[in-house]
Amino acid sequence: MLHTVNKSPFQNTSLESCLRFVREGDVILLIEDGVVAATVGTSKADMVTEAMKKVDVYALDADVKARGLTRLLDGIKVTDYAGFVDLVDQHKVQSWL
Amino acid sequence: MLHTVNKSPFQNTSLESCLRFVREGDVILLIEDGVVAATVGTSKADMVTEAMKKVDVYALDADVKARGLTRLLDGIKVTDYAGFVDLVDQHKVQSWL
Amino acid sequence: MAEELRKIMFTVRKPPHGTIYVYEGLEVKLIMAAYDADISVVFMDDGVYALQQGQKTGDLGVKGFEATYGVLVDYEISKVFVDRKSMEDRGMTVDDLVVIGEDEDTEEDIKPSVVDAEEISQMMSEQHNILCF
Amino acid sequence: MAEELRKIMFTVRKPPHGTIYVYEGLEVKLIMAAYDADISVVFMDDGVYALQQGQKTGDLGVKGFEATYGVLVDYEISKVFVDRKSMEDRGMTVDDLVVIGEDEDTEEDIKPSVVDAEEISQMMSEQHNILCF
Amino acid sequence: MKLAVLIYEGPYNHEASDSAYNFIQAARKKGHEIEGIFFYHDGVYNVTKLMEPPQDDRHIAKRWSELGGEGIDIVVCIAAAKRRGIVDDVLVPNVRISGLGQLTMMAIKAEKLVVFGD
Amino acid sequence: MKLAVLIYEGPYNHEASDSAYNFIQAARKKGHEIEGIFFYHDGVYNVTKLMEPPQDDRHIAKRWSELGGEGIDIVVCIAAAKRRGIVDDVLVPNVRISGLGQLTMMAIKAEKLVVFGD
Repeated sequence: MLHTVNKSPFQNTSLESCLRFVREGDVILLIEDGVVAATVGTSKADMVTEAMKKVDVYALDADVKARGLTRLLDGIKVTDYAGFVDLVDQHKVQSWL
Repeated sequence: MLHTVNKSPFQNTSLESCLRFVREGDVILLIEDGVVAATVGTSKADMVTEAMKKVDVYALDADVKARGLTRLLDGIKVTDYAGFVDLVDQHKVQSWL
Repeated sequence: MAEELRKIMFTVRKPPHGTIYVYEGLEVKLIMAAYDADISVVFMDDGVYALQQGQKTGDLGVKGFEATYGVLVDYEISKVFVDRKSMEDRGMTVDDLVVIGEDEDTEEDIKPSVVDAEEISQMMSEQHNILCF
Repeated sequence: MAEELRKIMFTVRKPPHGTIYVYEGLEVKLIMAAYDADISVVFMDDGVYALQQGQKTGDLGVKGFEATYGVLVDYEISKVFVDRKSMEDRGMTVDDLVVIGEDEDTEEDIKPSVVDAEEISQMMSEQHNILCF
Repeated sequence: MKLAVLIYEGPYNHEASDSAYNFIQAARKKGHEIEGIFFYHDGVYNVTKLMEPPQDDRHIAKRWSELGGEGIDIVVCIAAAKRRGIVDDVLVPNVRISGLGQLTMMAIKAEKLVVFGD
Repeated sequence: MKLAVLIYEGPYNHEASDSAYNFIQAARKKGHEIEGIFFYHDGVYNVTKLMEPPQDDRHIAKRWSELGGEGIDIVVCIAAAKRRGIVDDVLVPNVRISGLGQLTMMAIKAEKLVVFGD
């Protein structure tokens, strides 16, 4: 499964909810405001680092750049819209709006 | 100050943020999806009960009824739109959208 | 066609009334039920509030839609699930939930089925497509 | 008129780009600055991301607005505050913040002032009205 | 008191519009003066006459138009409206499109300002 | 793969519309087929020809119309559109208003469905 998350984990619990349902081999893609979850030194960094032991976590490059984020957690995979399309091609999709 | 909160605390952190800024004598009014914070037995009940030691917490009746909520925390004051108007009349207002 | 029915899942995660997502989402389910598809609906997170009994929207001046849940089974939408932890976190029990139909044989009320996260994850992985509301 | 200037505060709590709230909120500040009012702006919660340096929105295909923050002081909006805890929770420091103007005398860069919750509460209580974005 | 009300979200989609309407009606019943109602962000969609809700549902644009007809100043932000396709031709009667200066005046002149949005 | 894309939020107000557009363009560049684009909830506002964004900004309705002109089926939900004031008269070319049956067909026929919204 590909899980897309588009909300900030500081404001919204959708990433947390998503994490209750991901399984080994699933992939999470952070888009829109969701990309802030990928940064270092935050109060949510441990949660994301822990999640990366189980699943791949991607962040959409265009959204990361738009927010001026430069310090991403080790293990975060940065991808572009083409990569987003490939992820959709490879997995079933659940959008955690 | 009157603080209006219109989001579910299970989904959104706006009530939590609001609680960092309330002061003795302030009032919180839960409206729209925010009223679910007023119910018993939830994972956020302690937070709301704790807050009520410091400030009055109101819930808007029309929104409580619309959601079929019947078991409210001890201390929650239920009010209608007329009461909402009175609260605005008595306080400065911050809307925690 | 001998082709297998497509499995389509609806996930409902937003609370009702604050936005129209849940209500317009319900309209999609009712329409889709008329097509050949294997539909399931999962209420999780604040979506469980959509299933709370006794919603009275009169004082808001808006139409309610709780009654529509009562005919889901009549519309042949009988695979209706609720995430157990979402209910527990919100202090809700099965008693709070609306009835979604009646068993044809026993005439007993049918309620949504309470399931755990693992079961939902398993179902998700078996879908053709998932729509979220 | 000898009347005292009205104090108007803007609270910015949403993250930029995901929705237009922050951007259209900025438009309000710039207009309001032309009127006789005592304006202050407080960035808190995800609103602090609005002040992050180096936002490049080109790949999204949308206009950015980071540069506009650089002229806030020129528009005589110099009471610009950031909630300390919101920054810390997000791993941000003052170094991350955009410059909002230049000191006329010293020519030094001016940055938003980092303040604690109590100070923000106090300021809130002194306002005539508060607009939130 | 003199009240100003800001509405940030579109009709039907978000409860903000209904909350604001119910709040304003309660305030008027208590004899408070409405300094103005200002539609911003997606709020501008509240006053298009093209909306056609189901017959058994409330007609949100008509409700606002009626308030305007009773003398309440209802203003739609021009910048927000333009990018969203709300133009003079589609407005219900008794509301007007104007600039953010109007919002500023409301914020200054009204004793209390309440914001409804997401 | 055959892709269907659902868009739930209005233009400019929410990033959903931009995310969807960028995603669709990337998919087409890779040679994937777009089974259809469906606008629901406030998404219906994406295709009004009345919008007039600032000249240096993207014109969201025009972008969708161009995709429609290139043969992609772009459908606006009639029920959602009616209550929000999106009618045939204000549509940009190359998009059509239809029922939720169209969404159903997309969900069944497309191999993958992606939802963009709030």
